[in-house]
Amino acid sequence: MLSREELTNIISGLVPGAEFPEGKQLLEVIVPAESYFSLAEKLKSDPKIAFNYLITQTAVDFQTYMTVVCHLESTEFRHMVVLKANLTDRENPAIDSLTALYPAAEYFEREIFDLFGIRFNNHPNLKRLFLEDDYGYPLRKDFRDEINIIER
Amino acid sequence: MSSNIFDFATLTGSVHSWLSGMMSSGWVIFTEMVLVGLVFLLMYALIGLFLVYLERKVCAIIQNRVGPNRVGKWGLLQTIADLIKLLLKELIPIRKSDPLLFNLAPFIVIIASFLAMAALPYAKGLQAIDFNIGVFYVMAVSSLGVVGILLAGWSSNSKYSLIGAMRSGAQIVSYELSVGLSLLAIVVFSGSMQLSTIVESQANGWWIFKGHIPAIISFIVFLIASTAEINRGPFDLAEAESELTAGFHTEYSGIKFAFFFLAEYMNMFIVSALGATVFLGGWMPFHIGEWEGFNQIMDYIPSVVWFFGKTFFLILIIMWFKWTFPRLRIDQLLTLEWKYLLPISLFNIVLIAFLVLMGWHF
Amino acid sequence: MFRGISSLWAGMRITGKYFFSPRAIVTQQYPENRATLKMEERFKGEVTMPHDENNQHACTGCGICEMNCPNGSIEILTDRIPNAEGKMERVIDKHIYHLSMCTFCELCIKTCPSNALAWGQKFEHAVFDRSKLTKVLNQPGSKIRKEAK
Amino acid sequence: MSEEIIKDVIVGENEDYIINMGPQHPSTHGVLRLEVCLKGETVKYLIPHIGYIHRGIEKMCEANTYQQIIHLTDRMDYLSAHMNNEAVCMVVEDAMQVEVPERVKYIRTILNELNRLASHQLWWCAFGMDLGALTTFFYGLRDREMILDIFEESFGSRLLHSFNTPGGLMHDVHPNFQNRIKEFISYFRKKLPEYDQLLTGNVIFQERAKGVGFMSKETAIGYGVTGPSGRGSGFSCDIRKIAPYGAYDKVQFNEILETGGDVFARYQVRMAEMRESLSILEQLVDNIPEGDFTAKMKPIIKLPAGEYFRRVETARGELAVYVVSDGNKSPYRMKFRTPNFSNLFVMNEIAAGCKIADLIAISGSLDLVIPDIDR
Repeated sequence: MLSREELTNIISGLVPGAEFPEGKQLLEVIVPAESYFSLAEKLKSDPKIAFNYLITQTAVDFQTYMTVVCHLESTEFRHMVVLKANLTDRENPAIDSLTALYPAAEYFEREIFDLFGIRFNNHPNLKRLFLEDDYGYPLRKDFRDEINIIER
Repeated sequence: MSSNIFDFATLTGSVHSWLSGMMSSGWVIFTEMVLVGLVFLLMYALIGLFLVYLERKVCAIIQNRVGPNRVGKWGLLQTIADLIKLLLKELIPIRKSDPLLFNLAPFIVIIASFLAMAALPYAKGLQAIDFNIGVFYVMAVSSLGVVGILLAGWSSNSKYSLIGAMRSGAQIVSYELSVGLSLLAIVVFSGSMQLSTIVESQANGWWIFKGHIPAIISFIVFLIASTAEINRGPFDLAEAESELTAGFHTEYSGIKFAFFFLAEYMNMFIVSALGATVFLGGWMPFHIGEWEGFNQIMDYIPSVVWFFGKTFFLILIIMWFKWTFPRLRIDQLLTLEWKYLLPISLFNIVLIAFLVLMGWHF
Repeated sequence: MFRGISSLWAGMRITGKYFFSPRAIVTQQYPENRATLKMEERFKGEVTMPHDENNQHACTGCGICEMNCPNGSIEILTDRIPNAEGKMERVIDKHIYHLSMCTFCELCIKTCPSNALAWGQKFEHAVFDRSKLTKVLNQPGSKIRKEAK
Repeated sequence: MSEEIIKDVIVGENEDYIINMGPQHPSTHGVLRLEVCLKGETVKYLIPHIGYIHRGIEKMCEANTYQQIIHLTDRMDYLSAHMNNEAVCMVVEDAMQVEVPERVKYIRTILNELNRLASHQLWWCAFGMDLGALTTFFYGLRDREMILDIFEESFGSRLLHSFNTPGGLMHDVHPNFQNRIKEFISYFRKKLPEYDQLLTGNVIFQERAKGVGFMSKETAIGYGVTGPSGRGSGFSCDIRKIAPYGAYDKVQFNEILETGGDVFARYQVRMAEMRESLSILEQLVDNIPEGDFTAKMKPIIKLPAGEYFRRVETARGELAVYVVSDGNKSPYRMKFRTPNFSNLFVMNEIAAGCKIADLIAISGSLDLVIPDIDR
């Protein structure tokens, strides 16, 4: 198990432009959307860190931008990292898919697409998972459903 | 034979002579046929209803439950209530099904089980037709049922039904062989295919005791194969409810479903009765060699009680199987038949032929 | 193969054992045993408002239970009546409880500052009309219990 | 007529025989639809369709306070309701930096293990029933009833007991609690061998389970299959060991690992976990320390702005809760990583090429709870 500083040093050498916000519960890496896939690939393939287990992948809508969040763990060393990428384009957000690296990502990404409307490039089967095709994206903060959601 | 106090031949003979005194011989035959038909119809319904009740009670007790207990004393009228409910239910027509075959299938299944009942010896002198090829006849007509099952599965235009029917076809066709060969073992022993002769040959001891180990082997093979042939657990693949919802009768409702249901239970009765007749001496009482006093007491129990006692003993064993074992997979089912049961029973036949030739059986 | 047969026999012994021991039956014959049926004291049947012998309850109508209920199954209608000194005082008119929406999370009972609510033991709630599941918890004519000062 | 039937049965031109297992099917244990493509009896591929009972719990959380969220988590994986509650409670406690009393930790751990036992018993009986051994269903439920009675006595409800609250428990446990657990342990220790004799040792069952639905360790990690299903493939994923919470660091227990990767290995893991749970219960039940049943919490909980993440081990695998708070009394975004969601989607990978009957065995061995997938 590597300490937080060691991990930070290794990861910062992997891709340019990675930020490491301070004061978080877990080690976080914020990368530009372009280098999101390449960092994930390196995180998985680097034998020193070997983040081979995608715990969960989700997204958060921060009104002005959306963030894709991946929690990665190494089953060998038991350290965790949170991989984040910010998407500023709310109209047509898109990011690379991690399905090629982690098969589990296929359905996590379909769920994110379903609930947030974030498109994943190179996804093998990007269809909505729960909802109908013409439904809105309910986990976005600007989603309004007058019939079913009663505001308190 | 000393046990002629409960001979039904006297009863049937007196009915025959009474009828002959009233009408011409052609009419007598006709009236007797109608009478026998009515008696069988009544018996069929009663045994079927009772078996359904018995099954529910047995499985309930095995599973630490109470079972039916609301309708009538100990729930005895429950199956009758169910029957009324089934009669009143809507017969749902299936879109794009073949209506003729769809409606015909339950009747084929139920007629097949009906026909087999005719040849069974229920008690001393109580047998509708005593064919000289009785074993062969029962085997033949009881395997007609598979035609009905295949038709039901195919014509109901449902994918689950089709898979269930195909499974059932493969299963029954294969297990027919083992049932036949295991019955053949006793035919070789007794030298006759006539059911009454087979029963008579067991007056001094049942074949399962007289026939050494080969008879026991063929009895076990018969028990397994006949359980498979009547589509009961652990061989109930044709209607495996966790896989195919209900298999070939998924799409049936109301009385047509009831026919399948009843036929299944009657088939269970028929194979048990056949097994009891062939292996356990039919209506013959239990005798032990030289114990005259003991044999006398056994003779006082009516032959019809012996027959039904043995049959229900076998039925209970079959039920016990069903409520204990998990279900087999289709390839394992066929492996069991073709790789184990069939070679064993073929070898067993050779062994029995040798035994009989040497005269080593009792 | 022999091991296989003995394993089958082991299973049949278990079921056979239970077949011959009907004492092991565990079924509860529910409608018949209603008289002897004893519910646990903490059983969550429905939310009730206990009233004492003077038809008094402890609810002040503060609305905390309404606020804490996650599904909006509680509605409180308050009234203003003049008290002894002539001032208008807020009292409860109706404490409406929608049993059909309740998820039995216990938050209303837990957060009530005056312990006015409690669990009831009744669990047979089946009715023909959904509107019958909307209950008024305070009994007609009931008053708030005045603490001895 | 007959051509019409055949044309209707055979879908498409490539002669794929597609059957829809579900949404109402006896062996999917809920409203799940599996689109299964068959060749004869062999499964070519299958596509799971979910969302029939999606309730939007994550969206509902955004409008509820943290105390109110607890009762929503009950309804995700209803068979491990207690663990789900605890996950949310622990996230809140972490964020507020509240130290819960030792007594609470012990009781929560005991309840976790009881809940795990109840869940595994239900799995055992449903699994037996999937394979056609109908009697297992009643024996399992009979024994589960004792646990549910313990729950009912202490929490007032049997299945969805929102007994945890941020900072502790709703009430103290019932005075009979310890005695009844001891009674249950001695009873269930006698009944567990019966489970083995009835099903585990049965040659038909072993034939059905061994070598079926093989899942390699890489597949398990790649798809994120956790819990007993993952541990059956040798994927060491027991959060109770990796990051001990509650009183798990005070008890001796083993992480059950099997390397078989087939249905039988997953079965063995769960059976062994039942024994392990019993031994954990035995170690804890007499040592519950005295103390408060809840820590001091403010009536309105406001999490400091930030992100919090916590994992617990439920009966089916790893439940992770990810909370983004903006400092208000309800979360800004709450994400539940539910174990069954990941466990379901490995099915296409491991079920391809097996028979329909094996498909049932596989879905039974993964122990799916559909509301947990749909949330």
